[in-house]
Amino acid sequence: MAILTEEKKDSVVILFAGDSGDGIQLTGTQFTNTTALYGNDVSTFPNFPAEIRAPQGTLAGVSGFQLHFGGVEIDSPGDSSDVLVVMNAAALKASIHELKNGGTIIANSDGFDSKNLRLAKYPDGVNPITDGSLAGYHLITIDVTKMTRNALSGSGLGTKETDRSKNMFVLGLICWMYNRSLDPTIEFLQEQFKKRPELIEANVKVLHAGYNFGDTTETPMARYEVKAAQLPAGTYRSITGNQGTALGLIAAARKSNLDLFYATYPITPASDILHELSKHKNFGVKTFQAEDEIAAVTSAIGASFGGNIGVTASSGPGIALKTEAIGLAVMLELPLVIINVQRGGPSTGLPTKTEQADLLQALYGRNGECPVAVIAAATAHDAFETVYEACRIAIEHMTPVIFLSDGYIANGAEPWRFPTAANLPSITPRFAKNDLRAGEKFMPYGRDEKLVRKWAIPGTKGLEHRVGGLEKEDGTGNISYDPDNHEHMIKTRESKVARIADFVPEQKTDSGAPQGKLLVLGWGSTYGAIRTACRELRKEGVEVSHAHVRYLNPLPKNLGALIKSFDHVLIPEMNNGQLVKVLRDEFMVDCIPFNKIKGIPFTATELKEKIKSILK
Amino acid sequence: MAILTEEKKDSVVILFAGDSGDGIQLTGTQFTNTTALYGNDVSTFPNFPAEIRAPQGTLAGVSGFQLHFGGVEIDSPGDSSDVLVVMNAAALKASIHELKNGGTIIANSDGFDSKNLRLAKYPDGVNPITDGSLAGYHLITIDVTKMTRNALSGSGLGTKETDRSKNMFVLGLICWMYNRSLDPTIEFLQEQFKKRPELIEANVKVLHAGYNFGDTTETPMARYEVKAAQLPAGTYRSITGNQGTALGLIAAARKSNLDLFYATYPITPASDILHELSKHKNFGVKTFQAEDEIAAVTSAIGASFGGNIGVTASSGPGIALKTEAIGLAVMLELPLVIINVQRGGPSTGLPTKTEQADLLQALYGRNGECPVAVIAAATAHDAFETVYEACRIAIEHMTPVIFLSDGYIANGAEPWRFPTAANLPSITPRFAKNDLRAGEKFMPYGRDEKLVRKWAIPGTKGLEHRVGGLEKEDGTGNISYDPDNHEHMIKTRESKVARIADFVPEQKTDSGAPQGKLLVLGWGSTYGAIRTACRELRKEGVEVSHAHVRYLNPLPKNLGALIKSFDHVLIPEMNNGQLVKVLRDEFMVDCIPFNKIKGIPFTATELKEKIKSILK
Amino acid sequence: MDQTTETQKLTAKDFVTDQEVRWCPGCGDYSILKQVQSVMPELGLKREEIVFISGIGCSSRFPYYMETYGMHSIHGRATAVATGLKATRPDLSVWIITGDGDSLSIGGNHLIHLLRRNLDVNILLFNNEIYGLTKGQYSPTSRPGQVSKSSPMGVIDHPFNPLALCLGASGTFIARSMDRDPVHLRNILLRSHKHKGTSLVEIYQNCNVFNDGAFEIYTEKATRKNETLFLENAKPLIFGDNNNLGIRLDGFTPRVVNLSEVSANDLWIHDDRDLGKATLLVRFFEDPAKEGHLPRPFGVFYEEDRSCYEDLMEKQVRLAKTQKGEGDLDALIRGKNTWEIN
Amino acid sequence: MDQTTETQKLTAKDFVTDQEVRWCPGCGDYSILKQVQSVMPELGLKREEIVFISGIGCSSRFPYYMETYGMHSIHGRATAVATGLKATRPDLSVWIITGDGDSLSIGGNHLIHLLRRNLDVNILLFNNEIYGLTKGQYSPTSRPGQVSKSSPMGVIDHPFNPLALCLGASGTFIARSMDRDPVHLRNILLRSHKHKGTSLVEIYQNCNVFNDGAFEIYTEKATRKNETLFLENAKPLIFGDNNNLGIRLDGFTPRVVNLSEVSANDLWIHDDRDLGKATLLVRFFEDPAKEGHLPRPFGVFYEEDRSCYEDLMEKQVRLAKTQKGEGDLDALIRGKNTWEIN
Ligand SMILES: Cc1ncc(C[n+]2csc(CCOP(=O)(O)OP(=O)(O)O)c2C)c(N)n1
Ligand SMILES: Cc1ncc(C[n+]2csc(CCOP(=O)(O)OP(=O)(O)O)c2C)c(N)n1
Ligand code: SF4
Ligand code: SF4
Ligand SMILES: [Mg+2]
Ligand SMILES: [Mg+2]
Repeated sequence: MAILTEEKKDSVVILFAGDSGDGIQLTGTQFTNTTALYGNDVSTFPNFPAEIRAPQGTLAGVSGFQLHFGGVEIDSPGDSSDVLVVMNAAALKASIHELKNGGTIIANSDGFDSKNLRLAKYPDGVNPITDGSLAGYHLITIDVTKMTRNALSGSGLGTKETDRSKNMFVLGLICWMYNRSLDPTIEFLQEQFKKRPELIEANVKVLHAGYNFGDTTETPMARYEVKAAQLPAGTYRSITGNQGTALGLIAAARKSNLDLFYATYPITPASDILHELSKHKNFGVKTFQAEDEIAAVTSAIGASFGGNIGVTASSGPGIALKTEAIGLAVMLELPLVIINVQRGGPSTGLPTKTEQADLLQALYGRNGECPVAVIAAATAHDAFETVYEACRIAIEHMTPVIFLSDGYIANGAEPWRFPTAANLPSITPRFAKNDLRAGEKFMPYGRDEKLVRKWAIPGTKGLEHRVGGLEKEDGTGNISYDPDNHEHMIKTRESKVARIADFVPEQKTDSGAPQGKLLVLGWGSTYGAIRTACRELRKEGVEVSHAHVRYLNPLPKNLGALIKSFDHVLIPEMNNGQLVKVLRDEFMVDCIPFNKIKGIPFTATELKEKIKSILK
Repeated sequence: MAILTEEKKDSVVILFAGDSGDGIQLTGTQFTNTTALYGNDVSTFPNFPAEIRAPQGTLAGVSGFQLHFGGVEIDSPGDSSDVLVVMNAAALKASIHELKNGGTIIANSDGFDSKNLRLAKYPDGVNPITDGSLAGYHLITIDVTKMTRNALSGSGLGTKETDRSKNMFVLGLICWMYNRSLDPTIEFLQEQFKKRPELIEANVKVLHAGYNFGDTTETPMARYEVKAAQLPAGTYRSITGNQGTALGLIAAARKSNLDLFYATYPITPASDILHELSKHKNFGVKTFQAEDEIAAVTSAIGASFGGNIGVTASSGPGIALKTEAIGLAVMLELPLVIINVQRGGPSTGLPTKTEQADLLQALYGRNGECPVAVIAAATAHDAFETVYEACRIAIEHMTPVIFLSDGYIANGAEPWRFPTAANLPSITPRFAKNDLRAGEKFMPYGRDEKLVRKWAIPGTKGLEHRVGGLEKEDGTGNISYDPDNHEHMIKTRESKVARIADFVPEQKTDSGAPQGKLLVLGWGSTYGAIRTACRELRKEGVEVSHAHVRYLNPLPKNLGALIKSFDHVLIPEMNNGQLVKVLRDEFMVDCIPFNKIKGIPFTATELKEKIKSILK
Repeated sequence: MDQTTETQKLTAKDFVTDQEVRWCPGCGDYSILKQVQSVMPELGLKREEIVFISGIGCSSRFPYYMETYGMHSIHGRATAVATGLKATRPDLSVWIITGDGDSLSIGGNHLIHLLRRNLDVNILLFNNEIYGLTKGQYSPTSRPGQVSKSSPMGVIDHPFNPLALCLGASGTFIARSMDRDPVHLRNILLRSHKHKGTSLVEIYQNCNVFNDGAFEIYTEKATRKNETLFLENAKPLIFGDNNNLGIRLDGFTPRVVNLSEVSANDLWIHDDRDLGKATLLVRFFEDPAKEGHLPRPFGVFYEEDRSCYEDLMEKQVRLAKTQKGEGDLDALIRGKNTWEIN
Repeated sequence: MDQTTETQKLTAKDFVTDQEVRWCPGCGDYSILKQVQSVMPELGLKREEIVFISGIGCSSRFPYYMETYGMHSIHGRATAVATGLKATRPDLSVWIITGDGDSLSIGGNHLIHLLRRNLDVNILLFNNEIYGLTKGQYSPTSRPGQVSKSSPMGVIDHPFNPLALCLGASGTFIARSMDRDPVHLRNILLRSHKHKGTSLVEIYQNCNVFNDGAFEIYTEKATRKNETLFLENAKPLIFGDNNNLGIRLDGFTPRVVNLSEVSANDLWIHDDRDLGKATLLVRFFEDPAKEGHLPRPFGVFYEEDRSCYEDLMEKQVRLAKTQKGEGDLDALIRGKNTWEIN
């Protein structure tokens, strides 16, 4: 073998790029699991094309999977990559700017034939992997297709199926580079192709071929050592945001002894929650694919009226359609969880890209004075906890709750030191019982000290009552046009939601001192990048703190105080400045907006520069 | 005759109240026109029950019409009334608190029989018009029913039809009280019953009977002299907000040489705009009653794409359903006017009551960064000018514009010194022509200095192009997933709307000095009450100014400066504090909210007290 | 709410609420309310097992007047709300109250999807061919040329044939009745309750304020016998002043024949289980002004047994539990691949 | 965009845009696009007179590939957008491109209302019985039991019969074709263009990624002859390997008969103007697995002449102008009652 070096590294960023057909997402996911199982901390960023299968070989068809793994804490998929694996010319062209100078390129030479070069729009006669234009990098070209076919010659598989396992060759090679076991992948393949043993055999063969290529090739190649991370002790699994959301919902239903009714209409990037939930009917989960978003939210309201936890999910355009019905739920004072997995907007916008631009819609996007609780997940595994919390608030405070996630959280994977069911906080619905004295009337809108009404569900004898969207008299719930009652009810619904703040934790700083020169205040999926930026800056001796807001309405009671204990507050958002509006209005503090509206996450580098520019 | 006095009065407030079946609205409207024709300034506030026809005689069925008229400037329907006309017991019970101490009550004794008293929920045996409980007022009881029947005995009409003209008796009597001619009403009746001369005769008879009753009765009655007002010279008509809106749309279409396509789905209180417009097809107006609000807004978008001015209207719940499609219009950069005649919310709320609680929905209620222009009418006749302006902005800036009105503006009437068509500002659509040089490609998203693209409508040879809701490359309009282009387009759409501020007037004060202790800053239908309150306070020597914002997005360029030139800024809103949020965020000025959320307008008295409390 | 103990049989009175009924005097809704209240006790259900769900409209005020559970939801969505309720609470008897605007205009989509999914609920469609609550605009069932607040020059929309639409949407129970025929209405209500699946009952309802007399010819002595056709299973289609007229199929076209010329045996025999017959029968929808037009049928046009969505849903849940066992939350959370760090 | 002068006749090429087509290799949408582009020149229209409007979905990408005016609107609303465009621009030839989810799920309401209003537009409904763009959830036309991303245990929704629904919604032109039969598709497209009114063409389209082979039995040599029935006016309903089978109506029920036993004269003769026949014909929708099932018809099921919404709208405008004269803005603004103040 010809090992160039045997470098040690704290962390490595690998970007796999190829045609949607090349199985890039699977390769990335498998290596993620493998290296996570090995004990690395990881963070991933899958980045698909908008088309189902854009024409093969075109730039539009490039599918990417970025993986950041290491022996240190990893909070983001990394700003730029150390290793770039490209299956064809388009992939190289689309991704080369993501590669560090001097980084390694592993290129499938077969993907650089004239056809592919043309499709990638390289000028005639130009071939980047032969014309030396990549001199600045460590270029390794391998004819993966040929290797794969050789490995499977005589396997009796057709070329179509043979070529499908190209990605296993790459995976095998990468496993060699980082000294990772092939077993997790082999197990996966055995599970995946249960019914087709010949495919198990073939893929495993190619996997080994890739690994052995590393051992045997003459091409000089670096081999790296990336130690296991010092993560808190415990049992871990890898999880994406949409998985976390699905599991969080099932867990909340279990712990509250309610049945989960999940009504939705498919939309990117929320659909995978439906796909996941529909696999778990043995938990009593009922998933309902409605005819549209309006039917989704209103059927969820019907289910909540019946004593279930009604949940509905969509992304921006679909949420817009639900806003009228959310108003009804506010009037009915029933539990309802509305999930918005945000994507690039406005309108259809950039469906497969990520953005945080639906916050104001969540807070204000309804007719009339129509307060709902709003909370946002920060990371993939935080989606589990946060949606669980959304259910708790909805059920215990009898109110709609909007849960905000986004495309980046939804699809990104990270290790999760998962909780046990027993350790999850309790959730206690308060059902109305018929304890009326003779002649006493049931008060559907009678309230407790939290201003919360009881849940009187059909089937309960003697509590028959009617609810609806017209203004109602407090207590009786009868329709009322009384002017004072209307104002009273508006204020009551407002206070009911405001008082949730008494039942949620105060805002803590995620890292850094609780006061000082600069607080970076984030919400949602900017968490990882902000955390990395602040950590690295503090290492450099820069004094900066990070706080991340989960509760967007009501805001944590101490948030104003926290903000005011810093000279400056920087608010990075993947939108045109939304949380900053809310805080300026709420606290009259001139927070500094920092916005990126490109459908892709902040990099730690961008944030560090911005922070420095403020502090110098 | 037995005239008690012959008082002179600057202004008088009359409240007509009765059963929905009693023709109260018509009586009020007729006297409004009569006294307006006489030259009074007037302001009215019709207040209907929510039910179509709530059971006769019940409190829920009471229909009210408040009229404020005078020889001085009248800006609001008045805080409390001088004269209360009640057709039955329920009407008295529902309205007595609106009457000034010592005010006059004209009661139809026939409406106080045991049945009516019971329906009005008076305790058994209690009859307010006989038990002296109204001693504090000047009570005049007349058996209007009997009088009417007498007047029509031998007319050959059945009692049902006879009794229907009761309201004419009251109208006649009121005309006598204020010395107003019966002719306008007689003309109206002739027009109204063209096809049924016997009804004309009958109603006119009863009208005279009422008038003569005033002359001849022994009952002591006050007769008042209310001089014509010193309004600016000119020709006047009376107009309601919904009428003004309808006329403004037709005028804008005419002046821009576009055809008006008005697509809507009926909803209170917006429906009357549809009813009015559908009468004017001879202006080329096309009204489309769609199957729902989504079809209404999207068909309007289709019409705008085709080169018409597409307009859609609804109230809160319906607007919620349109928010997704408004986002499409933002992406398409086509003219579109969205009318929201606000009503009590949230959800179905209080459909027949007024409120201003949809401002934040208008500004922020869409997914993604989705800026639209927002402007609001202040009074009935201002609705004409403002909706005209909405059309101008939509057409000249190629953008959706949300026009806010409310139930109070929609149904209230006031005199209007109407403009001539010739004097209306011009509106100039910029249609794209095919002036492409050979081989040159058409740029559907090419922009001028206002950042506005041209309107290339189907039928124009050589400009064939495709538009849609996905993010598009600036210039070409081709779909683009490029990160930088996305941010560029977000900023471009934002600036395009922001630059509208360069083409609208700066914010002026409506009354009072341009700087000082206190500015009362209003928007929408609070105009009249604020104006009255400030005028009266200045008379009392209190230094206070009033400014009223029409342009809510973008805000007038000088608004911040104006606000900052006052020690205090008071923002009265018929909501829970919405404009105040916007201004606090925008200008970091701690404006003082003053909110009333009762489905009814502010009274000048309420405002004066609040203002004083701030200044003392 | 009085605490009637369910031991003593319920009466119509037990379904009356303390809210005063707020429809215009003379509105057809009153008689429908009365019939529904009088039918309820015959269903052998407890009040708490019954839920009335409506949208928005005059008719949709209905739930406030029924002493059961109820929801006055939002415009057009009662069918969708009911879908979520019934899918999760198959034990409840769910009744949907909706108007021609509520169900056929804004609510059209949810209506047709409910019909195809066939949840076991009852839809009472109050058709008054007008928008009542919003004071008189035309609706999707208004007649061509009809003058209304929003159509001063007459309606130009071609109206829906509601039953043809509902049958086209694969409805499993299609019926028509009217406010003015209490006995018929009660019978149809009972049958719609008996039907396992979505029952669609169109009820002609007079709006005496904005569309008075829309159905006069079907309700007034002078005309009704010649204009209405009451459907009874296994009976020939016979109608007319003294049952002198019948319907016969000539080729694919139904024609009115005179019983003096044609024997009853050659007539169309009604069979509400025959989809072919039903598809033609719902087309008896001609303008009564038209010469030789067919009479308007009342009764049950079609009934089909088809499994209900909520049952299939429950079945999958049960199947999943038998196949995978009752879900184990810890196992779910831990997933397939885990690793230890210590 | 090349400046073809309309003097020289247009060709299919003139309708190709500079945008690269982005459907999966092998997708049925390609062939439909090809047929539409090749039919366009035969319509005798200028490119600028043609507008393609779509919703959202793979199929709805269509307008980007047509060198005409076009709008890729939002999900389910193409029909409503087109309504507003056609109502105000009757001079344009409007084509609606929609998928089974776009038109029958979220867009169901606008579809049925467009059909009843009968604006003169063409609807091409790409039915692949799946949600393609969102990567493989079932749709309202998916088969019972079908396994998809959102139905791992099989679909429990009863599917729509799209043509029965559209006919029930009073559609005036109802037809079916498929991606794999270019000649048939072109003919149907031409007829749908000729029809004055809303033309609904359901096109069976293969989604080879998420629902491959859904319509195989209608397209593959081995089965197609026995499973498909091609409709031709005035011709008897005959099909089968060597045209040996026919359809006869027995009572109200259509049955498959063998021509060796039944003479062609006794067969059902197709007449696309006969509503009775059409109502039964759209019910030829049985599961091909079922014993003795009817074949699936392709062609024009029904055509009816009925006035178009946009024409009636224009008519009222003209009538209003003749009755009241062209509107006078000043007169309108001044209204009936005015008074002077000086
Ligand atoms: C989203 C929304 N759009 C419009 C309305 C206004 N609205 C209330 S009821 C109604 C139609 C009523 O007609 P119908 O459904 O036939 O019931 P009816 O009053 O005739 O019984 C309309 C348009 C509303 N409440 N909500
Ligand atoms: C309001 C809204 N809801 C949901 C979506 C997501 N979505 C886009 S296309 C589609 C369905 C596509 O299926 P179909 O209409 O059959 O078209 P196909 O892709 O199969 O051609 C869905 C659910 C959306 N874009 N907008
Ligand atoms: S408006 Fe018509 S439908 Fe509504 S309550 Fe009155 S009569 Fe009945
Ligand atoms: S997903 Fe299916 S329908 Fe969509 S482009 Fe691919 S093959 Fe065609
Ligand atoms: Mg109705
Ligand atoms: Mg599809």
